[in-house]
Amino acid sequence: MSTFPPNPDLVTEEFELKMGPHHPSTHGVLQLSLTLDGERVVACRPNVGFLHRSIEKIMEHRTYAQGVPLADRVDYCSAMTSSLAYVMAVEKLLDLTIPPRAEYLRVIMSELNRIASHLLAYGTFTLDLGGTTPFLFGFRDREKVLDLFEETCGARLLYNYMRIGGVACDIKPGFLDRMIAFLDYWEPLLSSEYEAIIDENPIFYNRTKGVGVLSQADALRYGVCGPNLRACGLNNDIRKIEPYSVYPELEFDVPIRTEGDTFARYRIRMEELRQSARILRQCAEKLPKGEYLARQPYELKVPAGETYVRIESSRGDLGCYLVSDGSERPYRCKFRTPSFSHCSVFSHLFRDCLFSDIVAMSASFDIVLPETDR
Amino acid sequence: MPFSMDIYAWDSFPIDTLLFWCFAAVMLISGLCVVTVKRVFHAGIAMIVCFVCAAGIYALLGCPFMAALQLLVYVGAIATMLLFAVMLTDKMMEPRPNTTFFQPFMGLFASVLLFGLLWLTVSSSKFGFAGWANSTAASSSAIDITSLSTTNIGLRLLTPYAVPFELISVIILATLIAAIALARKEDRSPADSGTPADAPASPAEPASTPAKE
Amino acid sequence: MNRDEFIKAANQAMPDLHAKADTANPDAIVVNSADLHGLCLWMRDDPAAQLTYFEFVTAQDWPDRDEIVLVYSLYSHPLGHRLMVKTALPRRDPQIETVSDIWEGANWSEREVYDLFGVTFSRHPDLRRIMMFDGWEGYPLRKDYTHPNLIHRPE
Amino acid sequence: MLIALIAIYAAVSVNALFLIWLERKISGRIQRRQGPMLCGPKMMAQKSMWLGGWFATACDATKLIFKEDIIPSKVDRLGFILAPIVVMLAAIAVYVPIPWSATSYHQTEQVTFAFADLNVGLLYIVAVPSLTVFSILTAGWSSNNKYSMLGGFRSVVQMLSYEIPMVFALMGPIILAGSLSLGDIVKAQTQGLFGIPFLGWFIIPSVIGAAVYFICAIAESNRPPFDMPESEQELGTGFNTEYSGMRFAMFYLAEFSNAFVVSSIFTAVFLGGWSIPGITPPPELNLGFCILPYFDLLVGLVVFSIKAYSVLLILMWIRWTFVRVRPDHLMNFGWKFLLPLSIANVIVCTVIAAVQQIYYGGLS
Repeated sequence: MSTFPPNPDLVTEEFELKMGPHHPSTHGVLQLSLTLDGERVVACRPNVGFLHRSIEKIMEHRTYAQGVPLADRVDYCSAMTSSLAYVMAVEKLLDLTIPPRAEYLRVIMSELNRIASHLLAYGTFTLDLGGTTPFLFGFRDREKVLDLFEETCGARLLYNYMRIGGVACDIKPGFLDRMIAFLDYWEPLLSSEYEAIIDENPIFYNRTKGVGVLSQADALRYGVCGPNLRACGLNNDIRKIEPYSVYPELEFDVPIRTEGDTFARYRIRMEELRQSARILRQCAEKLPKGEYLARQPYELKVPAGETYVRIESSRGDLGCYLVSDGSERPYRCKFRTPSFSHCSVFSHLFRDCLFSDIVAMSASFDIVLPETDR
Repeated sequence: MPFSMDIYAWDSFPIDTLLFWCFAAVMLISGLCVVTVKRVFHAGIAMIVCFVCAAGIYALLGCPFMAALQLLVYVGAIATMLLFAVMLTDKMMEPRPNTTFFQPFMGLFASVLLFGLLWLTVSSSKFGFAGWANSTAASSSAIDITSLSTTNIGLRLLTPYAVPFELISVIILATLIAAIALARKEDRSPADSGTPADAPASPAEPASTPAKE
Repeated sequence: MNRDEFIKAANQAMPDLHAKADTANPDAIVVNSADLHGLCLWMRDDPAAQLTYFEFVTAQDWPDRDEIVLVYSLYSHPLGHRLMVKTALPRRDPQIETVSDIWEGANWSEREVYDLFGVTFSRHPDLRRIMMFDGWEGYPLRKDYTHPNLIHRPE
Repeated sequence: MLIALIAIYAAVSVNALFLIWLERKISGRIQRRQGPMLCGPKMMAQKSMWLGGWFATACDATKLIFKEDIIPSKVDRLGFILAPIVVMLAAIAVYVPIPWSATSYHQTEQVTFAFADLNVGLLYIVAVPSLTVFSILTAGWSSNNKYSMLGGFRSVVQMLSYEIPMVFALMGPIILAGSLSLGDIVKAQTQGLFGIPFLGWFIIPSVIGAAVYFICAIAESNRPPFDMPESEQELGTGFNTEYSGMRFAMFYLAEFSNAFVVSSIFTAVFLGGWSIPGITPPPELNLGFCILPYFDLLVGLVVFSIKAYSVLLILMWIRWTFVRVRPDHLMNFGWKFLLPLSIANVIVCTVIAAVQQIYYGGLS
């Protein structure tokens, strides 16, 4: 018990601060209404829905083939993986097997997209902590990945590259060597530049170690997935536990850490970058010849039925629940997105911490608002 | 011809008398503002302007040590603390109560009394006008300028006035401890004393039942 | 455990459940809405099921059959299997008990279903619209939803 | 007298403009990109990265001058207008006692070339930043928005709690030199330590003091990694969120002139201002066809600015590599680590000064 009785007339009044939706560090349009007691955060209530484009409603009025560009926009930071989930759901309903070359091209593109998205996450995470130099490192190399995308599918952010039955177009002749050249240039940089400037930095340690610790039970209760759950010590990489497309033929390992704090999440993403590079190198060798698209009729009629397909996008397990009633338009299409559940963890996690911790923790979860609001 | 920066062209233009008058004028006006201005925050700013002008006059009187000290102690610490207090309580204070009828007279009476007292002390003590700080023609006067230099102040502090100097440091220590004791939050339960900021022991209300806005 | 073992185990655990297999969805079971809450508790706590991971809840609007079908999807990391539970609710005033006390992840998903389909979840801690602003009337994802600036494709 | 005042203003603002350009070039270089390259003559840009775009800050300054000065309606007008003026005043007032150079040594009566070599130089330098504390507080409070208020409080807390270790760190050289005036401190550094002529610089006897002062100086001038008050990511440039146009330019120039002041004080107090150990430049240099007057002043000025800019480069280098410190770490670090260290430094310096006094006949 403290020897000094609390001072009755020293009444401190908490004040409400709305952080967002227009705020430099909320990664899009998320509003956190914080009740602050001076510098300390007492409670936080995230409000979402500012970027709700009702993609699911529009999909109900579009044919299956027109749904692919819409699925891209569910998560524009890794558009390949979100359209991949939709396309695989449709193929599962049609139970259509696609040519092996298309499978490999899909894996190459989604792994490249994972690298681009993790570089974005690395940049914004360190920028939110105040380090502007790593941010520029991340974006400089992300440009090189986007050039590879632009060369194949003509776009840098929303690719519209997946098709029901394969991929939109084959890769240019010199694509693989350019990709390998990029990997050779970029992989040593990971340790020599990216981690060198940040990892041994004591200020970075103090700001991230033991901040925003999420226990595995809480994470499961809130439906956290992807790197954030692997940081709590659970292997939930769908490419391993529910292997889809050609992942069984590629060997790579899944980084797992048990602390569950901001630093662990950051480390997991850096390791995943290395694993993606490894996968890309194997795909470059094993890419078979042959067809890249099993062409489907434009007015495709999918037999009635429901299916739920889950893939490992860069932010977690992205699922597409598709209901069709036999017509050429999906009856109901629901995207289960990782950022939606990550956002719901914020109200549980941002309690009794400092204002500047909020920025660090929300950046470490790498949430992206288009996914949350769909 | 050794170049010497010493001799400014002080005497050709009575710059220091001009400076003195404007310092004094600004000081008087800001002093008045402190009392009359509506918002407390503006009164705080006026008070700071008053302190800065006082520091200016000290500098002109040839005692830069006092001027720097004045700036450091008054403007840096006391005024900032006062502004802090004003800022933190500004919302809670209801608008300025209208002063009742006979308050201005009380004020006038008190100020006249104070002025009389000041006049007595000033006129009874002997002042020799020692000329402005840097003017070379330092006429012989009751108080010679060099006695006010920093080294003399330092020496006097530690030799003849050593005892009060130590006493002051003890008092300051006491006030420091009292301030820390006052500012502590409610009783800190020993469990969470490790948290970075001393969080109150009050159970945090569950975030999922927010107050209806 | 695949779907049929789930049905046998569920019917065994709760005699008056009468869980049936769903026709359209290969790994979904159909339950009537009254005893959904009991089933969810059993699914999370039963050592054979251990469905501790709540993925999502969504709804399908069938105006011709005049019912809204709720779909719960649950997954179990330790055992690696998934189960989907479907219940039917009347279209006029769909009402069901919340499961957010079993899994906190359901809190936001149920708010989304409430916002887009109009299904009210009783005893939900913070049932507000999540996507639309609070003053929005109507439930967008219902099939018969019309809005002044909603343009339908010319047939 | 007035010309001296105008000279200070001109020198400070031009210097601040140059510093902004230098900062952007250095940050570019650290981030493996070129800094501003477009504003400025094309052919110089082609020659080398460092020559390109040296018009950039001039363009920024003119742009900011012509930008509209918006004063939001619900703002406390007096405080809002007063704050940038006082910040600029304090930033320029600190330049007064800095000893740029001095007449050559063998003269009996050595005169330091400074704007005004006060005999309370260091105390003045510690006193004037308290004006910036006041103005940041008023800026934060009077712009009447929660973020700038938070930024204002954070900056006051940070500056106050780093002023005390800074003062203690400066205590070391004062004891060694025996006087507060910066000119005397630099003169004391020209004599050697313990009889060895080359160890004159005060960074050698009070190393701890130099380190502590450097850290506190970064915190005092609100530069990263201590830039909690205007951290873009959290508070949206903290206290100067509501400012625009010329007022924002004032805050910006004040920050950079503060950085230069801090590094020049570090050179004056710890790196032996204008003195090159061992070499004393002659008063006039006759180049055969003409006599270069005040040559020693010139040499002193050049040496001083080389040292000051090198310290500044370190400041910039630190700015672009470190992550921001959390406020409570800031406080713990300041109070529990820097303060005891600086007090220890005072003890060490008194011991050295005593030894110096007894065996080697004193410094001054």
